[in-house]
Amino acid sequence: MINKIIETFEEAVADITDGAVIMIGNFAGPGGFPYYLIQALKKQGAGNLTIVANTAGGIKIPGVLLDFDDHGILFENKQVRKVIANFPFSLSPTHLSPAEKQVNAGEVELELVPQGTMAERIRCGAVGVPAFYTPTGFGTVIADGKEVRYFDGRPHLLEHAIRADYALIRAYKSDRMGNLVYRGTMRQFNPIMAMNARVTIAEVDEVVEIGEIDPEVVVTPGIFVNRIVRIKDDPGFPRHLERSFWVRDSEAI
Amino acid sequence: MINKIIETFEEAVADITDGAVIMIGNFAGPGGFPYYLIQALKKQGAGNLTIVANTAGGIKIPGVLLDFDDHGILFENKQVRKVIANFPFSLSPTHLSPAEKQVNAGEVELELVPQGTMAERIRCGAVGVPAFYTPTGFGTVIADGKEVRYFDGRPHLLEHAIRADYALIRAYKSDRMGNLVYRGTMRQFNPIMAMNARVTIAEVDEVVEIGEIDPEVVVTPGIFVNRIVRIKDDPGFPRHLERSFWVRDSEAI
Amino acid sequence: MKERLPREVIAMRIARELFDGAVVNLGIGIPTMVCNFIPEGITVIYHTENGALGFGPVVTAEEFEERADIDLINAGGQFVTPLPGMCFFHHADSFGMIRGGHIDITILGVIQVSEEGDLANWMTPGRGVGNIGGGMDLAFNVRRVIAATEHITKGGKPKIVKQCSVPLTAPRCVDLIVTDVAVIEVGKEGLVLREFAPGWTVEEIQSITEPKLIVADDLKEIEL
Amino acid sequence: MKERLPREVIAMRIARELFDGAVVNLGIGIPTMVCNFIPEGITVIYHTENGALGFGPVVTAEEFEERADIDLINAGGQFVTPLPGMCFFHHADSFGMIRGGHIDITILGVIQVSEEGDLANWMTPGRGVGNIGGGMDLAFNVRRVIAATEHITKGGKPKIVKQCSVPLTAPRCVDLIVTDVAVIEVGKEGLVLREFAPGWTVEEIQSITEPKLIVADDLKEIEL
Repeated sequence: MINKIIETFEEAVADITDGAVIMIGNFAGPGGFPYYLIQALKKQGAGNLTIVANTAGGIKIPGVLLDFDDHGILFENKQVRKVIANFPFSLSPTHLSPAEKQVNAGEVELELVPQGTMAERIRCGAVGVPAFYTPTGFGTVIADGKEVRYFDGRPHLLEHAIRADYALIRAYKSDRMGNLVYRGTMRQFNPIMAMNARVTIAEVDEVVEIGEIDPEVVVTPGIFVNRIVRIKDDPGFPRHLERSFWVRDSEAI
Repeated sequence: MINKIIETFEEAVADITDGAVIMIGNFAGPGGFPYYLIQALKKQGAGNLTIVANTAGGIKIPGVLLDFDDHGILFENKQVRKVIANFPFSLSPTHLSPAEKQVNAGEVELELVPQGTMAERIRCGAVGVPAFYTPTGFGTVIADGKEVRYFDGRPHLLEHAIRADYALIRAYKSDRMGNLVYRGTMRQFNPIMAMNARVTIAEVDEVVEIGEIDPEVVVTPGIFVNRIVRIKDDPGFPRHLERSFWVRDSEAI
Repeated sequence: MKERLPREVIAMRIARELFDGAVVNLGIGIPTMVCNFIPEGITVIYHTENGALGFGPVVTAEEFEERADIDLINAGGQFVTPLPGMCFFHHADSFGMIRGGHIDITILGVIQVSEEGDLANWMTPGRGVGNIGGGMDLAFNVRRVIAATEHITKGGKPKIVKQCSVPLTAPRCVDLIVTDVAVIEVGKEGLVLREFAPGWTVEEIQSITEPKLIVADDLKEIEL
Repeated sequence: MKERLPREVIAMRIARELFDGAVVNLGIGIPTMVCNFIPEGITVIYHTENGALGFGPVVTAEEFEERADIDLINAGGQFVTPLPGMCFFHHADSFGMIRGGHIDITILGVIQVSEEGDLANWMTPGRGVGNIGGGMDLAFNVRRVIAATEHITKGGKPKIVKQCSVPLTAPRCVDLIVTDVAVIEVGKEGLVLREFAPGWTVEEIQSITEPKLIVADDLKEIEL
């Protein structure tokens, strides 16, 4: 019987070794972010990590973004060697993130990537395409050192797939086979990271029986997911799980 | 108000011109195939077409595949100049399709493509990636004339995006904005063709009110769809629309 | 110097560029305000990088307790509201829409914009670092790029320049520049001054604009 | 010559290669039969190119009227049945699974298979045309490729050859060959004869196999 449910977050991340490449579902706040898995990874202590995520974590902008412990804690804890991100810096020059300080000090290597190129590099890594051409970045700093090729008279850059050892992702519901559904904008990078990594570990709100998820609605097929941990304690972010985003009547707004 | 519903199939295909590149949702039978749009395109008569589809149509294997009028009728009607397909020939050497006869006679050009490469070329055309590398085909006839490049010591071929003027697709339900859901294996090439074409025309079983489709369930966002026509007459293929494929209880099988 | 238009009025003017059924991606800052000024009877479909189309207005401070949900946010991290007809998708599909040319209009903020439509809006001058985010993909690939900006910097320097002195977001991408004193089209021959803020003369606008402006035959006061 | 195993027994032997949780894609012909012989207690997840995972058995002739539905078919166009835990996706995602190495095992039919594991199974000899379909993607990209075939052609010629004389599906892709007289592993040094059908000697098998077979130290009779 296929059963990918793991009891504890600690167990789920126990085998992550020093030097691993880790993708983290992350976008502008705690939505779709694997909060408890990151806490567990900090506690577990693996070092010399390469992190692939939208931000480099720890971006605190009082009054704009919710202040919570994201993957910035891995930088604080000196577990990171390199970060591949598109939005690595705080918007405020007076609230530098741990990552920014470490990048400035030369302690952490930063690979800065346009967001869409990052998404496609992750997808390509997932689907066996080692490299592709994209128009984005020609004539900017992003083009430095990259092969340029013209298609239909337009310049394009050659971009390479990224592959991860682990993806730490966040979803809404799972069954024991690992079929995942998300909720609203929780998806962001999570489904493509799940497809990419050698080992995908998902943190979910609910574990349901096989067959409880409509097959038309599955976003991440279970074959991409290796371990599932259910969240036991609500970390207290603004959410209304009792309410779906499905608005049937336009007058209801 | 956005309203993409068109009353008749004739109207929906009226502006297709000679020489157009047309993608058609198609896979091993009538499931997910835009039956009425193809009938309308035959009647409309545009010629010199390039067809992009899984098969070249008209593959009749008595007792194995359902015998029905697919896009083979466009070949019969001499409307096709070129076909890009991965499964263009009948399995039976005694039941040649119209396309096979025309390819053999040099009347129609055939571009034979591995199925996965075809799917990715269609997706790339949809998402602004002009070309990508794939391992599939190196050391076979598919590699003839193609650029070879090694990534991680493994040879890959450069493959180019395909772009279409029109996609004739099949879906299950639509709202007037063109948000589409499918049913079972009806999806096949339909969602990626919908994303690709300059003009996407969908043939659907049901048109529902805005808001009747759960936002988590939409497979093809409405922005990819230009015209929707509802099927009025059931063409009589085996289907059980009253029954979903959602099996909740494993004992029910 | 004459009075300059408030940021809301820049947004109001840009809203007039939208059309029924337009698929629009709004950058952070002035662009976000545009959605408050959509003309009656027009349906605009908003796209956000993090994977939603067709969502509704930002949750207001009063609604926060009741409606804010971390699982429904826009690219700026703001809580937004659901609408009938919306849908969700992942990041590769989201940027597939952008790169594939399926977004009609994007409205982006500006650090500098050049005579040829080069846009620089990501590298914070002085700090030496910056976030590229999704702006580069938008600037390169969206059919129509509208730059929303104050005409000059807080220090009084032109933001519309002959050549950008800070790292580019994308070369030759901007189609229209809407500022607090003018509406300028990026044409093949150069920048065309199309509209001016009430009370401003061509000479006054030219004096705070580095490249030479071409004056449109039908130059007029900004209409809202 | 001795009796050769029926096609069902080839399928039965291949079924033993599957493991709990294996993600498997079955080609048309003998491969399709494999699903009828999965050992008790093992869950195999079937993948079909046209966008489904985890579906159930083919609809039988008796069930046709009641269950056949054109919206639930496998890659061979056969009507299949739903199972709890299955899911659907589009063709690019489907072949993303294949190309990305997410399918554990594929079982493919054979026209010829070479000493080095080259597979030819698409171009019909004599007819000069053929359907590539999804077979090339499977042969190139699936982790473990099992070739299911009669040992010789109807005309009595070896199908296991030194070099394929018909166009390849993929070079050096086959890991295991299961025929009606033998189980042969494609090893680094060449083809290793691991198992033989009841009554067959090594010499007899070699006599209908073009390349020289290496005999495994633990050579044994096929177990089912």
